[in-house]
Amino acid sequence: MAKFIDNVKSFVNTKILKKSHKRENIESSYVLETKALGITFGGLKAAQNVNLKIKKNQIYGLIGPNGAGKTTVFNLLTGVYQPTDGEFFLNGENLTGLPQDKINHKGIARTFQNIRLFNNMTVVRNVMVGLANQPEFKCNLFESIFRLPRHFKVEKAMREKAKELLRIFDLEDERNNLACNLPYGKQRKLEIARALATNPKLLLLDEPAAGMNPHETEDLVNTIKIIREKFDMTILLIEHDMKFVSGLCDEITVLNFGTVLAEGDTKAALNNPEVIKAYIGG
Amino acid sequence: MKFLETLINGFSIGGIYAMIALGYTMVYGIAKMLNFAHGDIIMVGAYVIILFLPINPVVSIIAAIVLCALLGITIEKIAYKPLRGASPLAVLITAIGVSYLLQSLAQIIFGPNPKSNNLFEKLFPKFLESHRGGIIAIGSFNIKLSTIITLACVALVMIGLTLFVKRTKIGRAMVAVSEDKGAAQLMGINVNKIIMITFAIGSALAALASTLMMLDGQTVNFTMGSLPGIKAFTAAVIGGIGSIPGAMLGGIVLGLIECFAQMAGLGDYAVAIEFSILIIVLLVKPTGILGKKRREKV
Amino acid sequence: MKIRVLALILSIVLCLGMVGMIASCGKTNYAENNTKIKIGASGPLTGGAAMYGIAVKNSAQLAVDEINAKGGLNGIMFELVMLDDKHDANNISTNYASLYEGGMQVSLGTVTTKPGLEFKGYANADNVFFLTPSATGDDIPEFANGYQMCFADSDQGTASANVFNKDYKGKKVGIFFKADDDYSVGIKNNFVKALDASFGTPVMASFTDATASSFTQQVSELKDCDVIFMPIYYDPAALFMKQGNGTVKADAIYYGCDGLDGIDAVDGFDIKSITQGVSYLSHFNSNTTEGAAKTYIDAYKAKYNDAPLNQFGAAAYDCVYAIYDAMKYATEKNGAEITVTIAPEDLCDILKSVFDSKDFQFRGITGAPEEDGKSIITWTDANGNATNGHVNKAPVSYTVKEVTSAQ
Amino acid sequence: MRKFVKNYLSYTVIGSLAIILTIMGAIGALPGTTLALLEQSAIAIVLAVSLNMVVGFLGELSLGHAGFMCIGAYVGGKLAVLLSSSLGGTNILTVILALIIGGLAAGLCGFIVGLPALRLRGDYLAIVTLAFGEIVKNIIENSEFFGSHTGLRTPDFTTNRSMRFMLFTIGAVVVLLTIFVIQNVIKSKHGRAITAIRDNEIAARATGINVTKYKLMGFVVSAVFAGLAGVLYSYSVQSIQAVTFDYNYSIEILVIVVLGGMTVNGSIISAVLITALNNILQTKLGGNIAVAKDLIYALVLILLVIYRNAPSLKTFREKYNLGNLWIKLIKPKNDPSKVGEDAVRWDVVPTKISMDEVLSTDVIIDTTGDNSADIGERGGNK
Repeated sequence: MAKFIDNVKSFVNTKILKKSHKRENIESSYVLETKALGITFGGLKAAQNVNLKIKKNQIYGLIGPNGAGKTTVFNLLTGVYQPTDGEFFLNGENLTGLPQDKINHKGIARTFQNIRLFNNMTVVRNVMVGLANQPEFKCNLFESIFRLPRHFKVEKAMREKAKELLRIFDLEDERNNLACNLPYGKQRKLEIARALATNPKLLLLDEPAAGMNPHETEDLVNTIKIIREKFDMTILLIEHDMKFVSGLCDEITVLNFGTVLAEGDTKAALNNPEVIKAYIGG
Repeated sequence: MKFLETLINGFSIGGIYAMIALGYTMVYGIAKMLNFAHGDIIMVGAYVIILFLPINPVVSIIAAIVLCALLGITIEKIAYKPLRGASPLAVLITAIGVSYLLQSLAQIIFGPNPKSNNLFEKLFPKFLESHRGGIIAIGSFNIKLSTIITLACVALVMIGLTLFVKRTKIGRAMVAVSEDKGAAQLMGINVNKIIMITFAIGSALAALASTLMMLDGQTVNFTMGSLPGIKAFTAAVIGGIGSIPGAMLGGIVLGLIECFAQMAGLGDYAVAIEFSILIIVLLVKPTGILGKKRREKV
Repeated sequence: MKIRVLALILSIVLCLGMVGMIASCGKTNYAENNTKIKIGASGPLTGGAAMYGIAVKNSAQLAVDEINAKGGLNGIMFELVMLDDKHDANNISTNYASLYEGGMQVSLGTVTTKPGLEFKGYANADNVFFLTPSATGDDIPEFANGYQMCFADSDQGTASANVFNKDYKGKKVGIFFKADDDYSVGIKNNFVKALDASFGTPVMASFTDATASSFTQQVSELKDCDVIFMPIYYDPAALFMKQGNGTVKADAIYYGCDGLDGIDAVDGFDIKSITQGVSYLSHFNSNTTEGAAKTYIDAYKAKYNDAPLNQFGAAAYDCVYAIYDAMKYATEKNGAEITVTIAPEDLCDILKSVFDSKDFQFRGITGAPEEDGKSIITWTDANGNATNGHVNKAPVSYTVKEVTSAQ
Repeated sequence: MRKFVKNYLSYTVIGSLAIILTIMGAIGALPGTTLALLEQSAIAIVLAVSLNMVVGFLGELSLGHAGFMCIGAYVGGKLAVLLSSSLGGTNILTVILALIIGGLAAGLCGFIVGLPALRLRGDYLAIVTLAFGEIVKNIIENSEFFGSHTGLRTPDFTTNRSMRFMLFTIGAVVVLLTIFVIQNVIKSKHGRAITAIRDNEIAARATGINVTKYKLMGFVVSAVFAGLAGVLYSYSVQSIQAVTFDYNYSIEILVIVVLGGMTVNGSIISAVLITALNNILQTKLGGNIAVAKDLIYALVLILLVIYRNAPSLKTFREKYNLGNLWIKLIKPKNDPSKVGEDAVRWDVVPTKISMDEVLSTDVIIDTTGDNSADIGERGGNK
């Protein structure tokens, strides 16, 4: 019963009074900067004191054993969870506490560990969903319903843009297939394409190489490099495959049990004895 | 005094709702379907009792439980099993179809006349001689024997179900199927058998509910099931659908709301009050009072 | 290119269909191919109110069969066509159109009030005569072509209140009604209006379709009343009485309206098991043992065994006979010509003039019986003026059972 | 050609039928049975297409669609009653005003019902919509303003023989408007956002879709058209009775939508077929065999759903399928693996109505409280 009353209280606080955070921006030379970011689930510290500093155009790795809190950090950065401690900044702008769609508008896009596509929509439409919030594709409901010229113009432009994106990922031929009918590797690529369509400043990739064969992985490494160059993108990724990480990332942060174990240059961090211990055990 | 009386009345009606909701929630928790035909199984149970009542009241109750369990299994085999793995909406629509089917069959077989019953009189003839109307007077206030039986039955069934689910092999298999059908199958559980058993139990509980309704004096006709069906759905959701104690709690809450609305002279608005409370409960606690949250991992 | 071809084909097909349909229409008297006079009706044959509709259907069929067996109207036979409306007004537009275009010449309207409110408008537009057995709403005979065999709600409420004012002076009155039923609410409102001020405010308890499974709480509310007025149908009343036994005052009296008829015939409900008295004001008692009503009941039971038998059916039986008698009266006294293919509007005018005339007295089985066992039923008031379709017959207060002395 | 069939066939067919039937109605060539069927079909189409917006495209189960219709019918009907002394109850201006006001009132209620949808999932939302419908019905039937139990007497077209075809014509216009608006919403970026939420809400949020806005939009659009159907209904009956709009009515509409395969064109076809089926059963099976019609309807329902959805009948379906036959006839060159752009998978009804509550015996209330990671719950957070 007491718990029920607590529920009522929190409902009133969050839904009715809408207590909001005060957000102060900072001067920052980093694309992403987190300050003592952390979250607690009913006593369990899923992530704490995470301080990331990611420079522009960098590929940054977030690694750690299972349950280390990597995906939790992603969820914090995209607003899936609201952090209980700390703040994070995108190009100096404080995004802590914003809802997910607003964070995405500000410039953080992500993919998911277990692929989350819009399965009953065609490939090209998946990407067009991502494009919808671009200022150049603005078209309100009224214009869409009554099919004013702008609707057709925007739709055409969006489709072209989507095709262009798909071409980069070699998915153009599949564009009219349902997303769920794609093979696994292509589904991964489509997810990245959709994230890129939202025109992010920072791209978060959650285990992009999971479940891929070596050939596909190699292909993926190239794709990510192309993304960085072509879109001038900053990328933060989670990965287990050490070869993949060391071949791709400029810098990494190693997490274990929700805390930072090591960070900095990829080679140095991977050779850190703490890290080796955490991975090999003992 | 009036308050106490209303409270007792609320418990007596709520107990019946709770019994229906228990069966409903069992089927929901495992077969993952809104069984709109659950209420109509109650109706079938009631007719079976009426049919067998001239022989012996106890026999009629047992016959109702057995036949309803068999009916539940049959319906599951014919109407729901072919749709396993299909969209829940498709199953929902077949359940509605089954409900229509049972109702029209009942009208064809038993006719449209409402049938009252004397199950209570037949079960407790001696008691009725000493207590007019089956009422026990404690001091200045009266309680019906049927109310006591209802509450005792519901409590027993709830405890029994809880123990069954927690302690027995089949019960634990049920929880496993409920959590994850695929994984349960891999662990060697015969999912089809478990779902069949669930339907048998759920339908047997429906028969038990019809017994309680008839002890309370309920008139039997072929549409008697649709109202309890929707009430059970409401009760199960208030309590947290899938939760066995929640179903009982939800049923009793519903009964209390109804009776207190009546007491306050708002009987005409009973439905609006009931459902408004439901909405408020769900807004505060989106999974019902005792419902479990299922987290979606991102 | 293809689009044009498709559009062309489509429009040609549609035009052909249109021409065909226009060619086939243009007839106005749908009854011109009839071989029997068609009596149309709509009522609940399935769903929760089926027992009323089925009683009407059976009884009307019984009357039609009897009339035909006797040679019909100078050799003209009758036929009953009844469609199911599930007590839902939505089904009336289909039912009415289907009946009318199927050759209906005269109608029994609907069994219940809600669908009847739709039916009357259609019947008025086509000028079809209808005499409803049991749609009690005050507005049902609104138009000139609508007549009732049953008492209207307001009449029943007022008449019941008069009984109370006379017989139950000084007693504590309670009312148990169905809050989402216009029949029940209509009677209740008129009852309260006509009830003597000395009674004070009656204790009210109500139920709706959504709270009809148990009346325990309503029993608690009404347990101190001496007389409980129940303008409801017999099946919920039986539940209330059963649940109230032992809680409601042992010497209380339940008093109802015509809906309560049948209370002593509910399967499995032994009315003697309760101590309270039960009376109702109605036009028919389905357990009567005398008069023409008895003949009807015996014939009904012989033909339909244990199908629903209640005042709805009796009224329907009377309706068919009233229409038959009126036709007979018209041909014999007014010299009207009634053929088997008569257009409904022509038949309507003939019947209206008969029903509105003070000389036409129908002798039926509903209402207080005279010495010959039949009651006098007219649609004119004491002064001989037409009552706009409201029935004029003597109600009877039936006592189903007296108060049993407490054990 | 394919594009024409997809986009304009329904307009063409309904539009040309409407024009021809209106002419026939105006010269009195249509019998009442046909008119009744046409009116009912028009109302059923509007209801089905609008419910499909929520069930098919937004992917939420709604059992309270009749509630919106109820609001539309009563508000529009009452307005027509109020205007009948000045403008005339069946004046075309009154009809348009009633449609607008009735639709807006229903839309407002759609907004209110949409709010819990942000917080609740699947079946919990379903019961809230059901509750909404019942609350509306209960309040209206106790309200003197709306005529309480005897119903609200409204102006109607149906008892005026020479004007009756007008109702069908207005109905056809509303049907076309409904299809036009809903198809255009769906086939735009807004519609894509709505279907994206249906397919994967979490991904939709991460892709920058304002879930709150689009869910509410779905509910409001759907409710507005249900309200229009209500106003049409109020013109097709002489008095509106609240008891009509109970949850059984909502379920009937849901049945139409599901049998229609949750697409716009499917809903239209299924609405017409189900209405016609009911109509035929009702008029052909009267008297002693009336009870058989429920039996037939129930069997048709069960067999149809099993045939269309049973996973074990998949190969059978693919072999003997009218839809495929149609495709073979009109577009033989197309590769069957390529699916049209708005098409959804046929064997899987795309909805997020998943019923995944676990059977439990615990009485301990969830310990993680509101900080938990439950995604479905965070909807309204801002």
